[in-house]
Amino acid sequence: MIHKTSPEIGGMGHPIKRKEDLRFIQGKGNYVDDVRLPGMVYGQLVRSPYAHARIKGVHTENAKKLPGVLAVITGEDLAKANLAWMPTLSYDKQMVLATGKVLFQSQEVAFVVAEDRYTAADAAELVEVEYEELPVLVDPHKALDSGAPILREDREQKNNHIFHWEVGDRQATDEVFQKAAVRAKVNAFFPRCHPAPLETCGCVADFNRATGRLTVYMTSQAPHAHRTVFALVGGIPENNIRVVSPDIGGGFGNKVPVYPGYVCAIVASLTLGVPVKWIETRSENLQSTGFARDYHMTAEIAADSQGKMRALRVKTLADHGAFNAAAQPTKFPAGLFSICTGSYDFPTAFCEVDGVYTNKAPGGIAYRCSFRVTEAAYLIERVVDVLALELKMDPAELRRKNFVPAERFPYKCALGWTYDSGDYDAAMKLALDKIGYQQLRKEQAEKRKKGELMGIGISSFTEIVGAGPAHTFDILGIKMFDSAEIRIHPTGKAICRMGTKSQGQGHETTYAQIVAQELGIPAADVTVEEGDTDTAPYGLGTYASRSTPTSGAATAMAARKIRDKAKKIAAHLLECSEADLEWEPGKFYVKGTPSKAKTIQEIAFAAYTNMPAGLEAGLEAVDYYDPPNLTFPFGTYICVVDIDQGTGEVKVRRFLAVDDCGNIINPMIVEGQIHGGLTEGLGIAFMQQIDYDESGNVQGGSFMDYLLPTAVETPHWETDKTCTPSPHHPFGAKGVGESPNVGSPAAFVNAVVDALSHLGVRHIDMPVTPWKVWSVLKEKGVTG
Amino acid sequence: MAKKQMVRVRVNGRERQAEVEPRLLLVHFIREVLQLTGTHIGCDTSHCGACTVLLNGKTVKSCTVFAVQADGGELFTVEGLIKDGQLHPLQEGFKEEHGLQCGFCTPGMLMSCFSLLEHNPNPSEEDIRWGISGNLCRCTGYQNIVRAVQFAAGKLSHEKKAQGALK
Amino acid sequence: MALKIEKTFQIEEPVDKVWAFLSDPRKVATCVPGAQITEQVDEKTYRGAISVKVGPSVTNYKGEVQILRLDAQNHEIEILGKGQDVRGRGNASMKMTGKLSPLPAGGTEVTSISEVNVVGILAQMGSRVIAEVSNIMFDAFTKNFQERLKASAVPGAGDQAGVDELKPVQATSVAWQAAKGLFRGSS
Amino acid sequence: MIPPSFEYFQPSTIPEAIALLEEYGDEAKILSGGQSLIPMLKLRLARPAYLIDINRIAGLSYIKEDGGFLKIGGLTREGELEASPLIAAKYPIILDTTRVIADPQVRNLATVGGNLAHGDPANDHPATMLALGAQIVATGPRGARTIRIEDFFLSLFSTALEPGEILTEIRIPIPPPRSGGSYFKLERKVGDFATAAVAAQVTVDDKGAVQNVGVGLTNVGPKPLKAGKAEALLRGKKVDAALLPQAAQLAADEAQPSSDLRGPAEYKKALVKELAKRALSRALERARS
Repeated sequence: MIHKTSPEIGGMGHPIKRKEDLRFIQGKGNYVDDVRLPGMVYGQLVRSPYAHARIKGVHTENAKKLPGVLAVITGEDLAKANLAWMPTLSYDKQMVLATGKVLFQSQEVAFVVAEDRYTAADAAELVEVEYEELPVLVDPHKALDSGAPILREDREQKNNHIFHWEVGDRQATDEVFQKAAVRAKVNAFFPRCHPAPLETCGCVADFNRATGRLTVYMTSQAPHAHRTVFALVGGIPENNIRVVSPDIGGGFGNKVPVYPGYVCAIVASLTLGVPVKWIETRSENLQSTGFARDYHMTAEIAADSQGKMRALRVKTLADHGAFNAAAQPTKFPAGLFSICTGSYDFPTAFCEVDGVYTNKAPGGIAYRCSFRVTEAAYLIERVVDVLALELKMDPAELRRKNFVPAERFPYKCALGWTYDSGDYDAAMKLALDKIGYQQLRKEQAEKRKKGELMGIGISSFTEIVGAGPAHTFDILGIKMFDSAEIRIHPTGKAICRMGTKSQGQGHETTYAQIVAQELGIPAADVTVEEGDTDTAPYGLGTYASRSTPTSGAATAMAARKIRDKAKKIAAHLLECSEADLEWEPGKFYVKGTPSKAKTIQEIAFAAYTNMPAGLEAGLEAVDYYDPPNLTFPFGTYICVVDIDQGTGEVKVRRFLAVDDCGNIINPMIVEGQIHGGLTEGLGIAFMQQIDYDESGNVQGGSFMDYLLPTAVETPHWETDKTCTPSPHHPFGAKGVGESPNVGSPAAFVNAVVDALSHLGVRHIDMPVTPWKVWSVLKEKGVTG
Repeated sequence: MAKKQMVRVRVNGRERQAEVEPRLLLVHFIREVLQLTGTHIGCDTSHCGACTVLLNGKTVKSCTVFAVQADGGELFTVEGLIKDGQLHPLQEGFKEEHGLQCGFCTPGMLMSCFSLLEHNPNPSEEDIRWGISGNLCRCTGYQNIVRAVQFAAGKLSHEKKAQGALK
Repeated sequence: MALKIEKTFQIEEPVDKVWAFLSDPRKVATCVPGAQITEQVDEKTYRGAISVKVGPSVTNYKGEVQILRLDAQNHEIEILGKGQDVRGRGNASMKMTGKLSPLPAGGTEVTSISEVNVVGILAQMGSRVIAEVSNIMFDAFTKNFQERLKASAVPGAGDQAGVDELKPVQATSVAWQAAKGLFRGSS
Repeated sequence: MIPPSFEYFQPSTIPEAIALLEEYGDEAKILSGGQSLIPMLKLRLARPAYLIDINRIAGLSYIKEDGGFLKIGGLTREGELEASPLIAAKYPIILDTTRVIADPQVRNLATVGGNLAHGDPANDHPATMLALGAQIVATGPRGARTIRIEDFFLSLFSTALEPGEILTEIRIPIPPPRSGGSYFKLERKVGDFATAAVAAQVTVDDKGAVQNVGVGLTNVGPKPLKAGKAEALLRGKKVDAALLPQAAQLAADEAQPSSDLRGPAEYKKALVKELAKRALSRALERARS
C-alpha cells in the first residue's frame, strides 16, 4: 500500500515543481561545454570524406607548424600505445582513429589539439590524408552477396555477417502458418535515425601529472560504466579515474557509448598534461555517433478465420554500420526485439535477426527505447493492422479480441518473457471512449463518400523496460543492477546519490519524492546528486527507462533500511519496544497513542546525538537493487489524420495517448515525458532519417536535412492514463520515458495507411513524407 | 590571423569590451569572452535556436552573427532576465508549467518567448508556436512551453493592470 | 551522389575532325569550365586540375584524366576524370562515354552519357543543387566544344589558341554553386 | 563550426563600400543579413579574404510608397516587412512570402536585398518579385541603374549585378485597385527551403476579367522562374473552374525541377500545379474583395 503524503512532504503522486529548474531557467546549468579549467586546450577531429577507402598516408607537418597547435594525433600514434582500437559494448571493436582504412564517411582519422577552438579548426584543415577509394557497401541486403567488398579485414571471419540470433519455435510456427486460414504480412523498414539531443557529445579530459589522477567531465548517461571502460582500455587504475557527468542536455541513448573523441581527448591530456576539451559539432554528432534502428523487418501473422491470432513469424536484417557498436545488454545482439509479440496472446512465435556490416556510421543505440523495443512495437502494431484489413475487421476489435487478458498476468509469452502486469483492454477502452472512436469511424465513412482522406491509427503497445535482472542482463559482464545511497543529516535533511544519471528526466525531483514517500522527509529537504563516480555508488546509468525500475527501487530499499534503523532509535526515544510502533510518513508513533510520536527529524538528530547503546551512529544506507524482473508498461494511442490530396501532406488532427506505467511518482513529469516522446515519435514517423546515397554520402547529416519537428509541426497532445502497478517493484512503478516514442510511430503510420486502405494501400515506410503519400495517391489514380 | 578589433557592447545593462578576431562568432564572444554560459550552441547550421539572444532588442541566433557586428550595440541574454532577485514571469512560467526538461534549449527559448511577449502580450497558442518556431526542443514536445508562455502572459498583464490601478 | 546526364547535340563540322578533337583530352579539357591538363603521364593518362575562382571562393580539384576506351573505327570514347578537393574534403568524378555519328548533311551528331559522382561535404550538404550545377557545367561544356571546333575551322586559329585563351571560370564551379545554395534566407 | 579568417570592413557609405568592392574584387564578399553567408563560412564552403559589412550604411532600410512605386531598401530586414502596416494593408503577397522565410530570429537579420542578390532559386522573394514585376536598383561605381526583375536572375546563383555593384533598392509598381496576390509554399518543416512555391499577383477589371497577372515559381529550376505561359493564358479572361487548372498546368509545364531529398521532379511539377491553383485563387479572391 502506498501511504498518501501531504503536499508539504511531496511523496509519490504529487505534481511538485522540479528542483533542478531554478538553475536552468537562469542560464546557470553546468553543461560540459561550460566546464572551463585553467590551462585548458581544445581538440578537433579530422574526419574522412569517404565511406570506404584505404589510408595511404596522414601528413601532419603543416598542421603542426601552425602557431598555437600543440599536437596532432593519428591512428598510427595510437597504435603504438595499443589504443588505435577500442572495444564496443557489443563484443566488437571500433577504431578510435583510423589505421589502414576508413569504413564510413566522417570516420575519425586524426585529432588536432590547439590552444583555442579557432586554431584547432584551422589546423584540422591542414592535416592531409591520402586515400585510395574502395568499393562502397551501403545496401545491407547486398552485404552477404559473394561479390560484396569485405569491410572488416581485421576479423578472422571473411564476410560481412555479424550475428544470427533467433528465439522461439521455428518448426511449430511454420506448421501453424501452413495450416492457417488467414495470413497477414508486412515488410517494414524502420529507417536509420538519430536521437539528436540538443546538446552534442563532448568532454573535458584533465590528467593531473602531479597526482596521476584523470578526471573526465563528459556527456555520459552511464558514468560508472565509462570509468570502468577507461580503466580497462587505458590501463589506468580505476581509483585514479573520476568521471563526472555534469548537466546533460538530453541523451535519448546517444550518450551511452564511448566515442573516439572522448578517448582522443584523454590521450591528449595524458600526453600534454593539460585539460583538453573536445565538443562535437552537430554535423559530427549526426554523422558519426550512435544512430538507432536501421532494421529491415518482415512480420507475418497466422490467424483463424475469426481473427484469433495463432502464430507470429519475424525475420529481420539489421544494418549495424561499420562496427557493431550497439549499446545493449551483451547477451542480446538484437536487444529486447523479441518483445515483438506485443500485447497479443500468440500461442506460438518465432523471431530471427541477422546483423551485417555496411559502410555507415556505427551504432545501434537504444534511441529513447529499451533496446530494439521500438522496432518491435512498430512491427507488431503495423502487421496487426494489415491483418485487420485481411480480415475486414475493425483494428480496435481485432486487438481487443487478441489481447493478453488481464487475469492471465503474470503472463509468459511465446518468446519467453514473463510480463509482470497489464490490463490492455482497460487502456484501449478508455482511449476509444475518450477520442470518440465510433463517431470518428462514421465521419471517416462520410468523408470517403465525398472523396476526402481521413485516417484513424491505433497502437496498443507493450514495452519491456528496466533491465536487469542481473542473472540475464549485463553490459560487458557488469550486471545490470543499480544503486542508491541515502544519508540523513542530523537536522533531518538528506542527500542521496544514485548510479543513474538524469538527462532531463527530473531525477533530482523524483528521487527526492521517493525518499519523501518512504521517510516522510519533505522532498524539498532532499538533495539528489548523480554523475560523479567519486561520490555516487556504482551503477549502470540511465537509458532503457531503467532509472525508476532500478535506482528508484534502490532508493526505496535504502530508505526502508534507514526506516528500520530509525525505528530502533524511535523505540529508544519513546521508551517502548519496536513492536509497539506504527509508521506514517514522517513519524513513528506508539500504537493507539498517536500523540506519543517521534518525527523522522527528531530521530535523525538522535542518530547523531542520542543513539541507543549498541547501535552505531549515523543514519544512512546504500542499496544495490537487482530487479526480479523487467517491468512492462503499456498503453493505447490513437491518432487521427487528414490528408491533403493535392500535396500529399498529412495533418495530425488529434492524438490521444493513454499510458499505463503503474504507480506514478510525479504526474507532471510523466506527462512531460509523454509529450516529448510523442514529438520524437512524430519526427521519426514523418521527418527524421539518416540516409546514405550509393557512394556512402550521409544524407541528413545536419539539421538542414535531418528534420526535427518545431512547435509548428507538433500537434497538441492529449493524454490520459490507467494504472496497473508492477507487482514486483517496491512501489509498483514501471518505466515510462520511452513509451511514447515506442508506441507512437505505429499510431502515426497506421493512421496514414488507414486513410488510404480503401485504395488498397497496406503499408508506407517511414518517414511518411508528403511526396511518398502523393506518389501512392498517384499510383492509385487519386491525384496527379 | 586577421587584425583584432575592439568590440564594445552593453550586456544585460553592463558595459563590456574586448579585442577580438573579426571571425569570432557572437555566441563564442558571449560564452567564452564574457563567460556568460547560459547561451548554448546546439547546431552548426542556424537551425536550433539554442544560441538565441537579443541584439539591439531583436532576437538573433548568435551563432550566425559576428561579434564585431554587435559593436556599439546592446545584448540581452538569459542571465539578464532575473531582476533584483525576482524571476521574470517567463522563468516562473517555465518552472510552474514544466516547460523544460534537460534545460539546454531553455535559455534560447526564453529569449524568443521574451521577444514574442514584447510584441504580442496576449498571444494565441498558434502565435506562440510560430513565435518559437526558430527554437528546437527535444524534450518537452513544446506543449508545456506554450503553457509557460500563457502563464507569463497572464501574469504580465495582471501586473500591468495592477500598475495601472496604482497610478 | 551519383547522377547521369545524357546529351545529344549536333555540330556542322565533319565527323573526322570532331573525332580528332574529342579523342585528345588536352583539347577536350579546354571545353570544361576551369579545367586544365597539366601533364601527360602516359599514352592514356593525363594529370590535370580544375581551379575555380568565384568571388572569394577558390576551389581546387587535382586529379587525373584517363582514356578508358578509344574506338576510332566507331568513333567512341570513354573517359574517366577524377579530381580530389585539395583541402581533402571529398572528390568528384565523371565517366563520360561519347559517340560520334556522321549526319547525312555532313555534320556530326555527338551523343554523350556522363556519370557524375560527388563524394564528401558537397554531396552531404549540397545535394539540392548538384544536379543543377552539373547540368550548367555540361551546357557550358557543350557550348565551348562547339565554339572551339568552329574556331579551329578558321584558318590561323589553331586548337592551341583555345588552350591559351582559357578564361577564368564563370560562376559555375560545382563547389561554389553547391556551396552557395546551402542556406536559406539572404546573404 | 568555425569560420576561416578574413579581413573585415564596415563602410558607412555606399561609395566606400563600392570602393572596397572594386579594390578587392573577387576576394571580397558583401555581408548583409549574413543568414546565408555566415553558415557557409562556418562550414568553410566559402572563404572570402575580405568581408564588407554594409550593415552600418545608413539609409538603406525603408519601406515606402513613392513616385508610383513601393520602394524597399536593400537592407530592409524580413522582420521589418513582416511588421510593416503598409505591407500588411496593401501587399499581402509580400507578407505571405516573408512570413515563410526561415524563422523569426533569421528574419530579424535577413535582408530582402540579400534574399534577391543571392540568386538562389530556392529563396522566396524572387518568385514574388517576378509576380509583382519589380525592378532592382543596383548601385555601382558609375551610379545607380535599374534592372527589370525578369532580367535579373541569370542562372543558378548568378544575377545581373556587376562586380562592384550593390543591390540598394527594390521597386514594385503600386498595384492598381482590384489587385491581389498571394504566395503558397510547401516546405518540409518551418525554416526549410520550399519543396516548391508559387507566387501569384493579379489585377482584375471592373467586370472581373484578368487585366494583369504575374506568376513566379520557387525552387523548381536553375533560377527563379516566371510562368509566362500561364500568365498569357489568363490575361484578359475571366477565371473560372475550368481555366484555373489549365493555367496551373501551364505553370507546372514551365517548371524544370530536379529530384532531390525534397522529392522527385514529377512530384514537384504536380506541386507547382496544385500550389498555382491555390495561389491564383487566393490572389483573385483578394483582388475582388
